[in-house]
Amino acid sequence: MKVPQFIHLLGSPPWFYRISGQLMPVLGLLACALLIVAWVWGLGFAPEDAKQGNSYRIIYLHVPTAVIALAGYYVMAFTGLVYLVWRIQLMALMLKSAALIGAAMTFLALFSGAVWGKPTWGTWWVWDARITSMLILFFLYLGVLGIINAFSGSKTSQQAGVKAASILALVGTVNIPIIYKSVDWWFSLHQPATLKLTGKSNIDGSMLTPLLIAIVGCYVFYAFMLLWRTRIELQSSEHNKQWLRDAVSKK
Amino acid sequence: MSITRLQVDRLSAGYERPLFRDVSFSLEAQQVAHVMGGNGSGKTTLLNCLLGLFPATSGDIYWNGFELRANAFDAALYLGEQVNAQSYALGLKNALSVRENLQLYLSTTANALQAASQTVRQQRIDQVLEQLSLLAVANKRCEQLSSGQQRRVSLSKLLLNPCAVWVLDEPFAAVDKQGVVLLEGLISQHVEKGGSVLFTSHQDVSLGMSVRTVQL
Amino acid sequence: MINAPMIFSIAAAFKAHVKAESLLRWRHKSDILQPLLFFVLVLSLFPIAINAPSQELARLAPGILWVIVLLASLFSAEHLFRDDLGDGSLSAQLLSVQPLSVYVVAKLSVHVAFVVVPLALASPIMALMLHMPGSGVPVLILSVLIGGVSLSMIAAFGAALTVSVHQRSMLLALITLPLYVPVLIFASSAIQSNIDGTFPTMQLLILMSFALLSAALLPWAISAALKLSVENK
Amino acid sequence: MYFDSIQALLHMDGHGPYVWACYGMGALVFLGLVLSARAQSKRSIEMICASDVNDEDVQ
Repeated sequence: MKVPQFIHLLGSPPWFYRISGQLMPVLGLLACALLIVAWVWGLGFAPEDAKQGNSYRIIYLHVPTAVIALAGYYVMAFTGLVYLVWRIQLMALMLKSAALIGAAMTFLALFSGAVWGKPTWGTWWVWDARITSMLILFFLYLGVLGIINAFSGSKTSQQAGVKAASILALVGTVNIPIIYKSVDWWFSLHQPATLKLTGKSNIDGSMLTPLLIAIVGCYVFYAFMLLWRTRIELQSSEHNKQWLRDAVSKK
Repeated sequence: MSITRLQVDRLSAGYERPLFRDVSFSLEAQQVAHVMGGNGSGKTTLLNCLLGLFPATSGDIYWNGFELRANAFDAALYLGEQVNAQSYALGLKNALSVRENLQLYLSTTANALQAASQTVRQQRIDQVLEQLSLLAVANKRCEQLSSGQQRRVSLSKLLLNPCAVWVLDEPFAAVDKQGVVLLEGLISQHVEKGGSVLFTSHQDVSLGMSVRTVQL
Repeated sequence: MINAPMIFSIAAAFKAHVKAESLLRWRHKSDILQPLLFFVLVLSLFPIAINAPSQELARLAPGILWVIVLLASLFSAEHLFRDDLGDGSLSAQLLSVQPLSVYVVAKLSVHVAFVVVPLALASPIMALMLHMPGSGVPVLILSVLIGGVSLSMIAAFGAALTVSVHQRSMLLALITLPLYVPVLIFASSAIQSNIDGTFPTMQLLILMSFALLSAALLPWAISAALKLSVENK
Repeated sequence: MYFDSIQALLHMDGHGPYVWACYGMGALVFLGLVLSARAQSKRSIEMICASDVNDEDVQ
């Protein structure tokens, strides 16, 4: 099969190492700046929500992490697909990284959702569609991590593990929409429309701007961490290669 | 002119450390190759690589001139991968009888008997069992047989499915003297008919014919 | 002899696999009873633990029954490919010209016949023990039969991924249970809806579509996972 | 600033503990990711310097 040009470049670890080394400082600083601006703005300067009061300020953590949790799953599945089709080692390393960061983001989305529920609904946990799907997404991430972890013997075994994790991630990709739709339908049967944490409420512009900044900031942070962790995986898997030694000693 | 059945170029494979490096050899029609090496030298891994069951680190494998593709041939037959000191994975189902095992084998591989009627296949199975003096235990379950008999049951697959290259892993282990003679006879018959044999063994084997040695 | 024409028939291979697999299952009859025994055991814990009036139990029954069906299908699938990996027959399947999915589908058809069907047949008795209204029983049987196909496929997928791993039980549950969720939802909803008086055409059709979807897509994923497991052995 | 004082910012009309707990956990996870990556990066660079170059099994 003909390999597209950019994927061909991704197949070259030295190229990735060089480019990611140049990108990382930019992304890191940008993420830092965006997140600090968004959260200081959201916590200290945005107005109070009329219905929910100040507890709504959790939105600036909850929504970006939830968005990244889902997007990160698709990133992971995509790297898995590319790995299965073109056998590019770098994609295997990226999949491992994406699984870990994605799981961390999903955990944050779950945690903030639960804590947000307490002042809003008076309970720590509500079985609504979004939060339940997020929990299942968390389990899917853990499954991928578990598989990678279980195949942690020789290099051959690790490669088999990443392939297994890729297959699981792809099967999960088909399942996520089905799971979300099923859970949504199921819980809407017997629950009256409750106050939704997030949704198409007429959110004020002064609240929206910091939210958008936070989402962009989280995306940049995700990209930064993904590159960084992939670099680390690359360093440990190719630790005896000359080009890597040259690259490290140059600094 | 001889036909090259199997060509191996600079094949390396292993786990953290390579088990073997840059192994090259070829196997032609009417040839027997003996893969030699001590315990843990990667004999079984080499066979697994050749058949596409284990990924090689580097190198090329060609079967009949075509690059290896896993899952794409019945040209080779594989026998008795060693699991530990005593047991071999012979590809037999313990709870099935000898005959049932062979019927399953016949139906799930490509062979000349696929289109034949039930009776013809049955006759062929009986014929092979007789040749290997297994007819008396044909209806016994494999778990009730001695390990030598089990080996012979797995050998009978070679006769049922006449493919060109036999790939045998440690065929002389756990076989009695009579079995060794039997196997030697089978191999020489196969070679006479134009077949090739690749086998592993940790000991010297004298087959009474020219054997090419591949040292690991 | 050596150059005799090679013929291969997928239908014959499928039939041979089904026959061999059924014989193997039949000769280990105690394994057939295991999921049923598990079903009864876990079920009897619920009334003891909940200690509620019978109408309360009846209300919970569809959910309880289906959770136990999930667990029973999970545990019965755990060893689905273990013997085949150990005795070398899985490698032999990989070396054959047949697509591995022929073997997978044959094996799973037998699994459905020997695990799902007995569970479905036993479920009315279990429903009785939980005082579930009789009107839910036909749909219960139907939902176990249809949903069981998806469950077997999903559990086999998990089993294929983890067959070469040592500590596999927890990992298998972690992989499999999240994927079970849609089946669980529509199955218990179907029973509930029939008890409430409307025949759950929609739910049963959705369960059917899950069964078809998993039967169409998962054998491919299972085969790929099995190849990896052979490499990792 | 929207709030009159630091006290008010921390208290947030009674919602403070929830909001701050979330952001505390957020900071913990974000920093945890960064710090663990830094530690691992250091370790793997040490490993690169310590190990022998072996370009033979380049694929």
